Amino acid sequence: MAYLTSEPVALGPLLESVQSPSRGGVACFLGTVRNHHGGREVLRLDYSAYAPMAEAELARIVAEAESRWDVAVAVRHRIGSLEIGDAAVAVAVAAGHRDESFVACRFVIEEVKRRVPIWKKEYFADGTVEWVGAAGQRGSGAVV
Amino acid sequence: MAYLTSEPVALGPLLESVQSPSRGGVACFLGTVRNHHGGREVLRLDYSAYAPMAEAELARIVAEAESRWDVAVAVRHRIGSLEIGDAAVAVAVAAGHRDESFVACRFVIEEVKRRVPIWKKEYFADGTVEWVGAAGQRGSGAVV
Amino acid sequence: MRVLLFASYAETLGFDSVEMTLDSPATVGDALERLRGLPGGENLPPRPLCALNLSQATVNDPLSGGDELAVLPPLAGG
Amino acid sequence: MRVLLFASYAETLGFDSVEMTLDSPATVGDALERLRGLPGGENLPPRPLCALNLSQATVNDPLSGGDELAVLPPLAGG
Repeated sequence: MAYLTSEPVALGPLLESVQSPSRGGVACFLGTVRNHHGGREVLRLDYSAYAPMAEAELARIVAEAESRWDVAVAVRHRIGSLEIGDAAVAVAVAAGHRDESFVACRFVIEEVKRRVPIWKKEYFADGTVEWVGAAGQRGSGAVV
Repeated sequence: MAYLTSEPVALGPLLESVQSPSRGGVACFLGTVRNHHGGREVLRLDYSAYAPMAEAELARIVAEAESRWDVAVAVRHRIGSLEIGDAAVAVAVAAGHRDESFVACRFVIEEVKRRVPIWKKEYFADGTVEWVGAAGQRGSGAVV
Repeated sequence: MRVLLFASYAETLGFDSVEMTLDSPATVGDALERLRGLPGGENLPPRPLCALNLSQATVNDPLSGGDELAVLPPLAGG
Repeated sequence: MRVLLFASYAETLGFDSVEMTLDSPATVGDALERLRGLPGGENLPPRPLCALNLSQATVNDPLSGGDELAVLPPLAGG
Protein backbone atom coordinates (compact mmCIF):
# COMPACT_ATOMS: atom_id res chain seq x y z
CA MET A 1 0.00 0.00 0.00
CA ALA A 2 2.51 2.57 -1.07
CA TYR A 3 0.93 3.76 -4.30
CA LEU A 4 0.23 7.19 -2.82
CA THR A 5 3.01 9.16 -1.24
CA SER A 6 3.69 12.63 0.06
CA GLU A 7 7.38 12.20 -0.76
CA PRO A 8 8.95 13.12 -4.11
CA VAL A 9 8.25 10.61 -6.88
CA ALA A 10 10.98 9.41 -9.23
CA LEU A 11 11.34 6.72 -11.87
CA GLY A 12 14.50 5.15 -10.42
CA PRO A 13 12.95 3.12 -7.61
CA LEU A 14 10.06 2.07 -9.86
CA LEU A 15 12.45 0.85 -12.55
CA GLU A 16 14.33 -1.20 -9.99
CA SER A 17 11.14 -2.79 -8.74
CA VAL A 18 10.00 -4.00 -12.19
CA GLN A 19 13.22 -4.94 -13.95
CA SER A 20 14.33 -8.55 -14.15
CA PRO A 21 16.81 -10.51 -16.27
CA SER A 22 14.01 -11.98 -18.39
CA ARG A 23 12.31 -8.66 -19.17
CA GLY A 24 14.19 -6.68 -21.81
CA GLY A 25 11.97 -3.63 -22.20
CA VAL A 26 10.74 -1.06 -19.71
CA ALA A 27 8.32 1.67 -20.76
CA CYS A 28 7.86 4.53 -18.30
CA PHE A 29 5.79 7.64 -17.90
CA LEU A 30 6.45 10.61 -15.66
CA GLY A 31 3.83 13.32 -15.25
CA THR A 32 5.15 16.61 -13.91
CA VAL A 33 3.50 19.89 -12.90
CA ARG A 34 3.34 22.32 -15.83
CA ASN A 35 3.68 26.08 -15.51
CA HIS A 36 0.54 26.79 -17.52
CA HIS A 37 -3.06 25.65 -17.90
CA GLY A 38 -5.73 27.04 -20.18
CA GLY A 39 -3.42 29.86 -21.23
CA ARG A 40 -2.80 31.00 -17.64
CA GLU A 41 0.39 30.80 -15.64
CA VAL A 42 0.31 28.22 -12.84
CA LEU A 43 2.46 28.67 -9.72
CA ARG A 44 1.84 25.39 -7.90
CA LEU A 45 -0.70 22.60 -7.34
CA ASP A 46 -2.15 20.93 -4.28
CA TYR A 47 -3.06 17.27 -4.76
CA SER A 48 -5.50 15.57 -2.43
CA ALA A 49 -6.99 12.09 -2.50
CA TYR A 50 -9.60 9.82 -1.04
CA ALA A 51 -6.63 7.81 0.11
CA PRO A 52 -8.06 4.36 0.94
CA MET A 53 -10.02 4.26 -2.33
CA ALA A 54 -7.10 5.65 -4.33
CA GLU A 55 -4.87 2.91 -2.95
CA ALA A 56 -7.50 0.30 -3.78
CA GLU A 57 -8.04 1.60 -7.32
CA LEU A 58 -4.30 1.78 -7.99
CA ALA A 59 -3.91 -1.79 -6.77
CA ARG A 60 -6.77 -2.87 -9.07
CA ILE A 61 -5.20 -1.10 -12.06
CA VAL A 62 -1.85 -2.80 -11.45
CA ALA A 63 -3.54 -6.18 -11.09
CA GLU A 64 -5.57 -5.66 -14.27
CA ALA A 65 -2.48 -4.69 -16.28
CA GLU A 66 -0.51 -7.65 -14.94
CA SER A 67 -3.32 -10.04 -15.80
CA ARG A 68 -3.95 -8.66 -19.30
CA TRP A 69 -0.28 -8.59 -20.32
CA ASP A 70 2.88 -10.43 -19.28
CA VAL A 71 4.28 -7.38 -17.52
CA ALA A 72 5.48 -6.12 -14.15
CA VAL A 73 3.96 -2.76 -13.19
CA ALA A 74 4.92 -0.10 -10.68
CA VAL A 75 3.05 3.17 -10.13
CA ARG A 76 3.29 6.02 -7.62
CA HIS A 77 1.16 9.14 -7.25
CA ARG A 78 2.25 12.02 -5.09
CA ILE A 79 -0.17 14.06 -2.97
CA GLY A 80 0.32 17.34 -1.14
CA SER A 81 1.74 20.61 -2.43
CA LEU A 82 3.76 20.36 -5.64
CA GLU A 83 5.89 22.98 -7.36
CA ILE A 84 6.32 23.43 -11.11
CA GLY A 85 8.41 20.57 -12.48
CA ASP A 86 7.70 18.23 -9.59
CA ALA A 87 6.63 14.74 -10.61
CA ALA A 88 3.03 13.98 -9.68
CA VAL A 89 2.80 10.48 -11.09
CA ALA A 90 5.27 7.85 -12.25
CA VAL A 91 4.62 4.55 -14.03
CA ALA A 92 7.11 1.84 -15.01
CA VAL A 93 6.19 -1.31 -16.93
CA ALA A 94 8.70 -4.05 -17.70
CA ALA A 95 7.97 -6.73 -20.28
CA GLY A 96 9.67 -9.33 -22.40
CA HIS A 97 8.40 -7.53 -25.49
CA ARG A 98 8.47 -3.78 -25.92
CA ASP A 99 5.03 -3.63 -27.51
CA GLU A 100 3.48 -4.95 -24.31
CA SER A 101 5.47 -2.55 -22.18
CA PHE A 102 4.18 0.45 -24.15
CA VAL A 103 0.57 -0.73 -24.31
CA ALA A 104 0.41 -1.58 -20.62
CA CYS A 105 2.15 1.66 -19.57
CA ARG A 106 -0.37 3.67 -21.55
CA PHE A 107 -3.23 1.65 -20.05
CA VAL A 108 -2.02 2.35 -16.52
CA ILE A 109 -1.71 6.12 -16.89
CA GLU A 110 -5.09 6.37 -18.66
CA GLU A 111 -6.79 4.36 -15.93
CA VAL A 112 -5.08 6.39 -13.21
CA LYS A 113 -6.58 9.53 -14.68
CA ARG A 114 -9.98 7.92 -15.25
CA ARG A 115 -10.52 6.00 -12.02
CA VAL A 116 -8.36 7.11 -9.12
CA PRO A 117 -9.99 9.60 -6.69
CA ILE A 118 -7.39 12.35 -6.71
CA TRP A 119 -8.04 16.07 -7.09
CA LYS A 120 -5.84 19.06 -7.68
CA LYS A 121 -6.16 22.69 -6.83
CA GLU A 122 -4.35 25.09 -9.10
CA TYR A 123 -2.78 28.29 -7.82
CA PHE A 124 -2.52 30.75 -10.69
CA ALA A 125 -0.14 33.70 -11.03
CA ASP A 126 -3.17 36.00 -11.22
CA GLY A 127 -4.08 35.04 -7.65
CA THR A 128 -7.01 32.79 -8.47
CA VAL A 129 -7.29 29.29 -7.06
CA GLU A 130 -9.35 26.59 -8.77
CA TRP A 131 -10.13 22.94 -8.36
CA VAL A 132 -9.26 21.31 -11.68
CA GLY A 133 -12.39 19.96 -13.34
CA ALA A 134 -14.75 21.56 -10.84
CA ALA A 135 -15.99 24.39 -13.07
CA GLY A 136 -16.42 22.31 -16.18
CA GLN A 137 -12.75 22.62 -17.08
CA ARG A 138 -11.14 19.67 -18.70
CA GLY A 139 -8.99 17.85 -16.17
CA SER A 140 -5.45 18.89 -16.82
CA GLY A 141 -2.38 20.05 -14.94
CA ALA A 142 0.45 17.65 -14.49
CA VAL A 143 -0.51 14.84 -16.81
CA VAL A 144 -1.99 16.32 -19.90
CA MET B 1 27.46 13.64 -31.12
CA ALA B 2 26.87 11.71 -27.96
CA TYR B 3 24.15 9.32 -29.07
CA LEU B 4 26.49 6.35 -28.92
CA THR B 5 28.44 5.66 -25.78
CA SER B 6 30.57 2.93 -24.28
CA GLU B 7 29.56 4.07 -20.80
CA PRO B 8 26.50 2.76 -18.90
CA VAL B 9 23.20 4.19 -20.13
CA ALA B 10 20.52 5.41 -17.71
CA LEU B 11 17.27 7.32 -17.98
CA GLY B 12 18.15 9.98 -15.39
CA PRO B 13 20.39 12.21 -17.51
CA LEU B 14 18.04 11.85 -20.48
CA LEU B 15 15.05 12.91 -18.39
CA GLU B 16 16.92 15.96 -17.21
CA SER B 17 17.82 16.94 -20.74
CA VAL B 18 14.23 16.87 -22.05
CA GLN B 19 12.18 18.12 -19.10
CA SER B 20 11.00 21.71 -18.97
CA PRO B 21 8.35 23.62 -17.00
CA SER B 22 6.03 23.72 -20.01
CA ARG B 23 6.20 19.98 -20.75
CA GLY B 24 4.11 17.94 -18.32
CA GLY B 25 4.60 14.43 -19.67
CA VAL B 26 7.70 12.35 -20.27
CA ALA B 27 7.49 8.92 -21.87
CA CYS B 28 10.62 6.78 -21.67
CA PHE B 29 11.89 3.46 -22.86
CA LEU B 30 14.79 1.45 -21.54
CA GLY B 31 15.96 -1.66 -23.39
CA THR B 32 18.07 -4.02 -21.33
CA VAL B 33 19.94 -7.23 -22.10
CA ARG B 34 17.78 -10.30 -21.52
CA ASN B 35 19.04 -13.62 -20.22
CA HIS B 36 17.39 -15.61 -23.02
CA HIS B 37 16.85 -15.58 -26.76
CA GLY B 38 15.10 -18.17 -28.88
CA GLY B 39 14.76 -20.46 -25.89
CA ARG B 40 18.50 -20.43 -25.16
CA GLU B 41 20.27 -18.89 -22.18
CA VAL B 42 22.30 -15.80 -23.03
CA LEU B 43 25.36 -14.85 -20.97
CA ARG B 44 26.26 -11.48 -22.49
CA LEU B 45 26.16 -9.38 -25.68
CA ASP B 46 28.73 -7.41 -27.61
CA TYR B 47 27.35 -4.37 -29.42
CA SER B 48 29.24 -2.81 -32.30
CA ALA B 49 28.30 0.02 -34.62
CA TYR B 50 29.23 1.83 -37.80
CA ALA B 51 29.70 4.77 -35.49
CA PRO B 52 29.64 7.82 -37.79
CA MET B 53 26.53 6.57 -39.59
CA ALA B 54 24.88 5.49 -36.34
CA GLU B 55 25.41 8.99 -34.93
CA ALA B 56 24.03 10.52 -38.12
CA GLU B 57 20.96 8.24 -38.18
CA LEU B 58 20.23 8.85 -34.49
CA ALA B 59 20.47 12.61 -35.08
CA ARG B 60 18.07 12.27 -38.03
CA ILE B 61 15.60 10.24 -35.96
CA VAL B 62 15.63 12.85 -33.18
CA ALA B 63 15.15 15.66 -35.70
CA GLU B 64 12.28 13.81 -37.40
CA ALA B 65 10.49 13.20 -34.11
CA GLU B 66 10.95 16.80 -33.00
CA SER B 67 9.60 18.09 -36.30
CA ARG B 68 6.59 15.74 -36.43
CA TRP B 69 5.50 16.37 -32.83
CA ASP B 70 5.94 19.15 -30.30
CA VAL B 71 8.39 17.13 -28.23
CA ALA B 72 11.93 17.15 -26.86
CA VAL B 73 13.78 13.87 -27.51
CA ALA B 74 16.87 12.29 -25.99
CA VAL B 75 18.30 8.92 -26.97
CA ARG B 76 21.46 6.98 -26.10
CA HIS B 77 22.70 3.62 -27.34
CA ARG B 78 25.50 1.78 -25.63
CA ILE B 79 28.14 -0.18 -27.51
CA GLY B 80 30.75 -2.63 -26.27
CA SER B 81 30.32 -5.63 -24.00
CA LEU B 82 27.09 -5.71 -21.99
CA GLU B 83 26.03 -8.05 -19.21
CA ILE B 84 22.52 -9.33 -18.51
CA GLY B 85 20.36 -6.49 -17.20
CA ASP B 86 22.59 -3.74 -18.60
CA ALA B 87 20.73 -1.04 -20.49
CA ALA B 88 21.54 -1.03 -24.20
CA VAL B 89 19.27 1.81 -25.28
CA ALA B 90 17.39 4.59 -23.52
CA VAL B 91 14.83 7.02 -24.95
CA ALA B 92 13.11 9.94 -23.20
CA VAL B 93 10.47 12.13 -24.84
CA ALA B 94 8.92 15.15 -23.09
CA ALA B 95 5.77 16.78 -24.40
CA GLY B 96 2.98 19.07 -23.35
CA HIS B 97 0.50 16.27 -23.99
CA ARG B 98 1.06 12.70 -22.94
CA ASP B 99 -0.32 11.25 -26.17
CA GLU B 100 2.49 12.90 -28.12
CA SER B 101 5.10 11.74 -25.65
CA PHE B 102 4.02 8.10 -26.05
CA VAL B 103 3.68 8.22 -29.82
CA ALA B 104 7.03 9.93 -30.33
CA CYS B 105 8.82 7.64 -27.86
CA ARG B 106 7.52 4.61 -29.70
CA PHE B 107 8.54 6.12 -33.05
CA VAL B 108 12.08 6.70 -31.82
CA ILE B 109 12.69 3.19 -30.54
CA GLU B 110 11.15 1.61 -33.66
CA GLU B 111 13.33 3.76 -35.93
CA VAL B 112 16.42 3.01 -33.85
CA LYS B 113 15.86 -0.68 -34.44
CA ARG B 114 15.01 -0.21 -38.11
CA ARG B 115 17.65 2.28 -39.27
CA VAL B 116 20.67 2.56 -36.99
CA PRO B 117 23.71 0.48 -38.01
CA ILE B 118 24.33 -1.42 -34.80
CA TRP B 119 24.95 -5.13 -34.44
CA LYS B 120 25.09 -7.50 -31.56
CA LYS B 121 26.87 -10.75 -30.93
CA GLU B 122 25.25 -13.11 -28.49
CA TYR B 123 27.26 -15.35 -26.20
CA PHE B 124 25.13 -18.32 -25.19
CA ALA B 125 25.48 -20.51 -22.14
CA ASP B 126 26.00 -23.52 -24.46
CA GLY B 127 29.23 -21.93 -25.70
CA THR B 128 27.97 -20.82 -29.10
CA VAL B 129 28.42 -17.26 -30.32
CA GLU B 130 26.13 -15.71 -32.94
CA TRP B 131 25.57 -12.40 -34.65
CA VAL B 132 21.93 -11.53 -34.12
CA GLY B 133 20.08 -11.48 -37.43
CA ALA B 134 22.98 -12.98 -39.36
CA ALA B 135 21.58 -16.48 -39.76
CA GLY B 136 18.04 -15.44 -40.61
CA GLN B 137 17.14 -15.01 -36.95
CA ARG B 138 14.78 -12.27 -36.05
CA GLY B 139 16.70 -9.39 -34.52
CA SER B 140 16.20 -9.64 -30.80
CA GLY B 141 18.21 -9.42 -27.61
CA ALA B 142 17.94 -6.29 -25.56
CA VAL B 143 15.00 -4.53 -27.13
CA VAL B 144 12.46 -7.11 -28.01
CA MET C 1 -23.51 5.60 7.88
CA ARG C 2 -20.75 8.05 7.12
CA VAL C 3 -20.70 10.40 4.13
CA LEU C 4 -17.40 11.83 2.94
CA LEU C 5 -16.97 14.87 0.72
CA PHE C 6 -13.79 15.86 -1.11
CA ALA C 7 -12.11 18.79 -2.80
CA SER C 8 -14.61 21.26 -4.30
CA TYR C 9 -17.63 19.47 -2.78
CA ALA C 10 -16.16 19.69 0.71
CA GLU C 11 -15.57 23.39 0.18
CA THR C 12 -19.07 23.93 -1.21
CA LEU C 13 -20.83 22.25 1.70
CA GLY C 14 -18.31 23.36 4.31
CA PHE C 15 -17.51 19.92 5.74
CA ASP C 16 -15.72 16.78 4.61
CA SER C 17 -17.38 14.14 6.75
CA VAL C 18 -20.84 13.70 8.29
CA GLU C 19 -22.66 10.91 10.09
CA MET C 20 -26.06 10.42 8.43
CA THR C 21 -29.06 8.33 9.45
CA LEU C 22 -31.58 7.44 6.73
CA ASP C 23 -34.85 5.55 6.95
CA SER C 24 -34.28 2.04 5.73
CA PRO C 25 -34.37 0.89 2.98
CA ALA C 26 -32.21 3.71 1.67
CA THR C 27 -30.12 4.16 -1.44
CA VAL C 28 -27.16 6.27 -2.53
CA GLY C 29 -29.70 8.55 -4.19
CA ASP C 30 -31.46 9.12 -0.85
CA ALA C 31 -28.20 10.19 0.76
CA LEU C 32 -27.51 12.58 -2.12
CA GLU C 33 -31.00 14.08 -1.75
CA ARG C 34 -30.28 14.71 1.92
CA LEU C 35 -26.99 16.41 1.04
CA ARG C 36 -28.76 18.61 -1.49
CA GLY C 37 -30.97 19.93 1.30
CA LEU C 38 -27.97 21.25 3.22
CA PRO C 39 -26.51 24.76 2.75
CA GLY C 40 -24.43 24.66 -0.45
CA GLY C 41 -25.87 21.28 -1.39
CA GLU C 42 -27.77 22.83 -4.29
CA ASN C 43 -24.41 23.11 -6.04
CA LEU C 44 -23.92 19.35 -6.27
CA PRO C 45 -24.38 18.10 -9.85
CA PRO C 46 -27.42 15.94 -10.69
CA ARG C 47 -25.40 12.73 -10.79
CA PRO C 48 -22.13 13.11 -8.91
CA LEU C 49 -19.61 10.28 -8.96
CA CYS C 50 -20.05 8.19 -5.80
CA ALA C 51 -18.12 5.44 -4.10
CA LEU C 52 -19.56 3.03 -1.58
CA ASN C 53 -17.03 1.29 0.65
CA LEU C 54 -14.16 2.18 -1.73
CA SER C 55 -15.80 1.02 -4.98
CA GLN C 56 -17.73 3.09 -7.51
CA ALA C 57 -21.45 3.12 -6.84
CA THR C 58 -24.68 4.14 -8.59
CA VAL C 59 -27.62 6.08 -7.16
CA ASN C 60 -29.68 2.92 -6.87
CA ASP C 61 -27.20 1.01 -4.70
CA PRO C 62 -28.68 0.20 -1.27
CA LEU C 63 -27.13 1.61 1.90
CA SER C 64 -26.78 0.07 5.32
CA GLY C 65 -25.59 1.23 8.70
CA GLY C 66 -21.85 0.78 8.59
CA ASP C 67 -21.40 2.03 5.01
CA GLU C 68 -18.96 4.69 3.93
CA LEU C 69 -20.35 6.75 1.06
CA ALA C 70 -17.98 9.15 -0.69
CA VAL C 71 -19.17 11.85 -3.08
CA LEU C 72 -16.43 12.54 -5.56
CA PRO C 73 -15.86 15.66 -7.67
CA PRO C 74 -14.57 15.10 -11.21
CA LEU C 75 -11.34 13.16 -10.86
CA ALA C 76 -8.14 15.00 -11.70
CA GLY C 77 -5.27 12.68 -10.88
CA GLY C 78 -2.11 12.50 -12.93
CA MET D 1 37.18 4.55 -52.65
CA ARG D 2 36.99 2.77 -49.33
CA VAL D 3 34.73 -0.19 -48.57
CA LEU D 4 33.84 -0.99 -44.97
CA LEU D 5 32.47 -4.30 -43.68
CA PHE D 6 30.88 -4.86 -40.30
CA ALA D 7 29.94 -7.60 -37.86
CA SER D 8 29.22 -10.95 -39.57
CA TYR D 9 30.32 -9.66 -43.01
CA ALA D 10 33.69 -8.55 -41.66
CA GLU D 11 34.13 -12.00 -40.11
CA THR D 12 33.03 -13.76 -43.31
CA LEU D 13 35.48 -11.90 -45.56
CA GLY D 14 38.21 -11.61 -42.96
CA PHE D 15 38.67 -7.82 -43.11
CA ASP D 16 36.70 -4.73 -42.13
CA SER D 17 38.12 -2.14 -44.50
CA VAL D 18 39.59 -2.22 -48.00
CA GLU D 19 40.67 0.37 -50.56
CA MET D 20 39.05 -0.47 -53.90
CA THR D 21 39.59 0.97 -57.36
CA LEU D 22 36.83 0.45 -59.93
CA ASP D 23 36.64 1.45 -63.58
CA SER D 24 34.54 4.55 -63.85
CA PRO D 25 31.58 4.87 -64.16
CA ALA D 26 30.99 2.45 -61.30
CA THR D 27 28.02 1.76 -59.05
CA VAL D 28 27.43 0.27 -55.61
CA GLY D 29 26.50 -2.93 -57.44
CA ASP D 30 29.93 -3.06 -59.10
CA ALA D 31 31.66 -2.79 -55.73
CA LEU D 32 29.49 -5.58 -54.34
CA GLU D 33 30.35 -7.77 -57.32
CA ARG D 34 34.05 -7.21 -56.65
CA LEU D 35 33.53 -8.20 -52.99
CA ARG D 36 31.73 -11.36 -54.03
CA GLY D 37 34.83 -12.43 -55.95
CA LEU D 38 36.94 -12.39 -52.78
CA PRO D 39 37.33 -15.40 -50.44
CA GLY D 40 34.15 -15.60 -48.33
CA GLY D 41 32.41 -13.07 -50.58
CA GLU D 42 30.09 -15.76 -51.90
CA ASN D 43 28.35 -15.63 -48.50
CA LEU D 44 27.13 -12.06 -48.99
CA PRO D 45 23.37 -11.96 -49.62
CA PRO D 46 22.09 -10.93 -53.09
CA ARG D 47 21.11 -7.45 -51.94
CA PRO D 48 22.92 -6.47 -48.76
CA LEU D 49 22.04 -3.22 -47.07
CA CYS D 50 24.55 -0.57 -48.14
CA ALA D 51 25.41 2.94 -47.03
CA LEU D 52 27.26 5.48 -49.15
CA ASN D 53 28.86 8.32 -47.22
CA LEU D 54 26.70 7.58 -44.14
CA SER D 55 23.31 7.38 -45.89
CA GLN D 56 21.50 4.31 -47.14
CA ALA D 57 22.27 3.53 -50.76
CA THR D 58 20.97 1.29 -53.55
CA VAL D 59 22.93 -0.91 -55.94
CA ASN D 60 22.45 1.60 -58.76
CA ASP D 61 23.96 4.58 -56.92
CA PRO D 62 27.12 5.84 -58.69
CA LEU D 63 30.49 5.77 -56.93
CA SER D 64 33.37 8.20 -57.12
CA GLY D 65 36.91 8.31 -55.80
CA GLY D 66 36.52 9.65 -52.28
CA ASP D 67 33.41 7.66 -51.42
CA GLU D 68 32.98 5.50 -48.33
CA LEU D 69 30.80 2.50 -49.06
CA ALA D 70 29.67 0.41 -46.09
CA VAL D 71 28.11 -3.04 -46.47
CA LEU D 72 25.80 -3.63 -43.53
CA PRO D 73 24.57 -6.93 -42.09
CA PRO D 74 20.95 -7.01 -40.85
CA LEU D 75 20.68 -4.28 -38.24
CA ALA D 76 20.24 -5.39 -34.65
CA GLY D 77 20.32 -2.27 -32.51
CA GLY D 78 18.23 -1.78 -29.43
